[in-house]
Amino acid sequence: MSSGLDVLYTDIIFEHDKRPQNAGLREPFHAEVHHVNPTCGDEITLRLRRQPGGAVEDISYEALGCAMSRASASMMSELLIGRSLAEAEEITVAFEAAMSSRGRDAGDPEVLGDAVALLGAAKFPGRVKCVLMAWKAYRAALVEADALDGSAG
Amino acid sequence: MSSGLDVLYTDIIFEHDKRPQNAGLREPFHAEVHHVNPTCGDEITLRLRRQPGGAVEDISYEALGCAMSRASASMMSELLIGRSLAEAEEITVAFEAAMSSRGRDAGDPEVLGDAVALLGAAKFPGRVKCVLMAWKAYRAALVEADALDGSAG
Amino acid sequence: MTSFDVQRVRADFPILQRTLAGGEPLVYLDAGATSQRPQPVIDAEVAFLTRSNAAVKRGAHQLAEEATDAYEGARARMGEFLGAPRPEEIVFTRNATEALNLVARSLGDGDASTPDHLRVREGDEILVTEMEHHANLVPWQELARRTGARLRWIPLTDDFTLDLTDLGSLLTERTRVLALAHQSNVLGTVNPIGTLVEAARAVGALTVLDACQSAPHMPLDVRELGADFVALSGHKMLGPTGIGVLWGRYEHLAAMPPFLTGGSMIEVVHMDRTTYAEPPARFEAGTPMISQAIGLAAAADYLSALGMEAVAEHGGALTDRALRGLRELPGVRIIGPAPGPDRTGAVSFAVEGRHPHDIGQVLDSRGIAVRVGHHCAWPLHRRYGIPGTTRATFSVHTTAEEVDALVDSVSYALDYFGRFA
Amino acid sequence: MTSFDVQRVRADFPILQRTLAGGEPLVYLDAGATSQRPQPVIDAEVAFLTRSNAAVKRGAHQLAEEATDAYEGARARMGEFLGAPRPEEIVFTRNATEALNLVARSLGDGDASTPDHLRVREGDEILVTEMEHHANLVPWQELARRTGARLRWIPLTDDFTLDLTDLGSLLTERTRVLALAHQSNVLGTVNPIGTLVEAARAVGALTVLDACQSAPHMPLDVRELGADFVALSGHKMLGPTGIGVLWGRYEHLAAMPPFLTGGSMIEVVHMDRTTYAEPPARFEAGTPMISQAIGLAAAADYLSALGMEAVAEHGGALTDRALRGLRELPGVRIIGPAPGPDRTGAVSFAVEGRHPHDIGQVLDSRGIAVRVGHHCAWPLHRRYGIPGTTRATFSVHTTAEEVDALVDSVSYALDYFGRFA
Ligand SMILES: Cc1ncc(COP(=O)(O)O)c(C=O)c1O
Ligand SMILES: Cc1ncc(COP(=O)(O)O)c(C=O)c1O
Repeated sequence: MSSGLDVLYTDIIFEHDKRPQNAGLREPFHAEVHHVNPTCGDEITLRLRRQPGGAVEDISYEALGCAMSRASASMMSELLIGRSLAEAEEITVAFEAAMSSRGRDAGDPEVLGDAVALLGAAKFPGRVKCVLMAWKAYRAALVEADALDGSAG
Repeated sequence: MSSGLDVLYTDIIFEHDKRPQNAGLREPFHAEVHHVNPTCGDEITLRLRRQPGGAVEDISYEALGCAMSRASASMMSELLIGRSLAEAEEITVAFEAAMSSRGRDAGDPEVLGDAVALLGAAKFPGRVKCVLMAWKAYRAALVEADALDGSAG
Repeated sequence: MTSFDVQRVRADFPILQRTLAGGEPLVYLDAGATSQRPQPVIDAEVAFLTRSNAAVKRGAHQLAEEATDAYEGARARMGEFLGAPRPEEIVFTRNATEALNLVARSLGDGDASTPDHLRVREGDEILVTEMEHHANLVPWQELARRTGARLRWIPLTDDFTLDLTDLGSLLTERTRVLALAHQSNVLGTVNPIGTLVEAARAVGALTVLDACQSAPHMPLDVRELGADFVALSGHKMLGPTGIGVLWGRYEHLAAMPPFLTGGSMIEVVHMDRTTYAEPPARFEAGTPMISQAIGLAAAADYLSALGMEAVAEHGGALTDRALRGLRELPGVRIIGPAPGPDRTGAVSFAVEGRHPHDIGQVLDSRGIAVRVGHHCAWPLHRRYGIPGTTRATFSVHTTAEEVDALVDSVSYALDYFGRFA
Repeated sequence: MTSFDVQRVRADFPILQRTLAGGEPLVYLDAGATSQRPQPVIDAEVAFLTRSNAAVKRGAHQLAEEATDAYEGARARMGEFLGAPRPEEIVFTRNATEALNLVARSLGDGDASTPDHLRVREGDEILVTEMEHHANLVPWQELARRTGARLRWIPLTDDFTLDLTDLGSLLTERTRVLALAHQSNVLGTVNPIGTLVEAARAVGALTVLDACQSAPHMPLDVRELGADFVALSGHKMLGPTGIGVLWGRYEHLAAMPPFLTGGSMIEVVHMDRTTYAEPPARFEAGTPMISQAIGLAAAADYLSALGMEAVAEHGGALTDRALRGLRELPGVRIIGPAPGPDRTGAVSFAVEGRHPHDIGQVLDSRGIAVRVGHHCAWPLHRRYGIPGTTRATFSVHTTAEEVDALVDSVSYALDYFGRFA
């Protein structure tokens, strides 16, 4: 009866929900964005700091939302911090594609690490937005940081 | 096949349509109103002259519309001119009631004269408005004349 | 306790026969978002479409006459259902949201020829409440922005009712409009309309009532309510989507400027100027929602056949049962008043340390459809310091067993998430 | 001549089985007012209602997800049908009238944050045509009145086409909007959209196209048309009443202020301020016309299965046949261009000395349903010195025999009234 549930709520999701990685807003940062999910009222404030060479130096955030959305922010930050922009882009694209596949694309654990656990939500269209919010916020912060320093992304 | 038609278009209707009684706008008058039927664009301009004692001295008009609406204006003027306001009211009420009865009330020829011929339209809801336009214009002119001379109707 | 046979009612709702992905029966507790349609409502629309479908008020042919009769008959029926003195006071809109927008726009669009009490201008005030659905808040914010009027609101108490302590300073000679919900779609609270309408009238303000949630749940009579405008949605009272009703006092409607403009609402059109028809035509631009009006009238018939008093009793009993069950569960906080006569239809709650989305997901896995989030009443949720709630809403087909299944499943959800605590 | 089997198509329309009061079969030549619905459109709505009906974009439960998929699927389908680059460019409205009102209101509601080309202000000009349906005229009159802009219009020639002689002085740097019909609902004339869109773009004006009459009759591709906005009604293209479509370029929609406000179109709501969602959500306030959108998508599927090229050919052939038959009758004056490629779908005519209402009555007595009057295009009729016309319009189920019956019956009407002459 709750088989569908267990696809969604795995132990690793709850670990991240309880003990979110990289949570809290830190200085310095190059861009800060605030995103909301208008249907459920979830919110995230996310800050991005980049290295001069272009790598993701830090992602810090404050997330208000369901277990899935909070775990997603935590996993994303873990996955992207320290990556080159190109690597981060590759991961983000792969994650978004799998998340929008309605479960057809199971995701590559080599690329996505813990975040494959989030893909259980891909079969629940109502939850996809919860999971993607943090990733969209990262993208938006990237665009903003680019705009601020005038370098094309 | 055209039985329904012959209820509507009787010889007397066409007589009034071809040779409308009291048509043309005349002076003097106490009130003039202009009515339109917004769905079909039919129009009537109607003038009312009352006697000091309160009788309908003259109704003159210019009517643009279908055979039914033109015949109706003609018959109404014939019927009401020369009546006391009370008689005119009685006729108007009786006519409006029969016209809104969907054919259940066949109308009293003693009261309505030629205008009973108009009642064929009572079974055609789309045509009721055509027929009633002239009568509504008369009512409106009455209200306006009252308003102008300050005497309550 | 319920004077109609709920099992017989259930047989009228074809969707209740379906099962969900895991084979569970459907327990539909989301009627507050949109209700399900009984077969007679579906049949009424299909019968019209396969027999008399035509444009209304325009054609001179037989079908057009039948269609016009059916459409105007639906208007008359809705007038009766709401106790309207005249059928011409019923304006069909696309939903309650549009009905409320119509009033808000029209009150801002008047000119020198419009009576003062039907115009909102700079310096005027508009009063709403903190419990409003966005549909009865944002249009008033926009009216205030467009006109320079000031928007004020009646706050909420910790007991989930309107806080009328400062009503005297909120509702003043400057107030042109008081817009409020008859019943809150989150709290279930039924507001003291009589008192408020009287207070508004005393200062010369219009009252606009959002009856979306009360219309499906209790007998409504616009004369008794005493408001100037009442808005509701068809799809929340067993009728089709795409149709709502604005009831308004005829003398107001007759003096208000139009909102949507186009065909069928005109008197005379020239290239450079237009005059407008009398109500209700003035407010029904273009081809109306014909079959939907007919479906809505069939829904009113269906409810009337059950009897709105009986419907209200049924809803009240279910609400009590749900409240009594849920409030026993650890960590569950009911967002709404204690059981009582002025609270019905909706039961919303928050769970300590758990987001409503997660609770709703567990309920869904057991076939129980509820709504989670802010339910388009974001300020209300902010007022109580929560991002959202889980909300169960009831309809004529809801059984006591379904309410018990809800309580059980919330309990199950607490256990489910408890294992990770 | 028609590449689909009209008799098979007729079998899909249940209403065509009915007979009228005198036992006559129904000859429905009023599709231009509202079309009839084929069984697959009715079935699509009923299947949705009895299986997946729920509020869209709000619930986290299975039904809500199915309903959202169905509704957004309908949007995607309509996007495809119209050749829209993105499904988000499809906004569902209650009818074409509301779609046009949406654009006209929004263009008047902007503030300093709105791009100049999406704002109409004092001193600006709005250009329409003398053949417009009231739905594409009155909203622009009202916009002009509210903003102080000037309304101008392209006149008509004696040949029933747009008179473009003075276009250069009508369409200038001051023109912000050119709003016109793709096809006239009275004349049948198809306007030279390519030329006009280009001329409008050259002066920086937006083009708003009323495609109500063309959408059911010919292939439409918004990219080819090149306009900025296109409006149409579901009920004229075999779909439900209560639903219309506004297509708009995404970059415009994304920069325009909302029209109706309320639930589902917001981003964040506070008591005193609100921010709005991206399109299309920004323009779809409240619970949408869910089952109606699904019905409309089914109608698009039905038309696509016949093939819009074939549909256009069929309509063209019927139009030719009707014109050739009617113009032979004494005293009959065709109000519309001679047969040709840029004229289809509607055949309107006036009869010397006879009011259209009387003609329509005779046709009705023979089972032929046409429309009479000014067809919501009063200025057009005034231009040609007539109070109204009798109009026959065709659909995919119309046969050559029905067109012949129309011609015969008009001839009969001439005789019928002739006996009193
Ligand atoms: C050309 C044209 N524009 C607009 C409309 C208005 O459509 P609706 O009444 O569905 O809004 C119509 C139909 O009445 C039409 O024929
Ligand atoms: C109290 C209340 N007001 C207004 C609305 C808006 O109704 P609709 O979305 O049908 O316009 C709703 C439902 O969503 C509601 O519950």
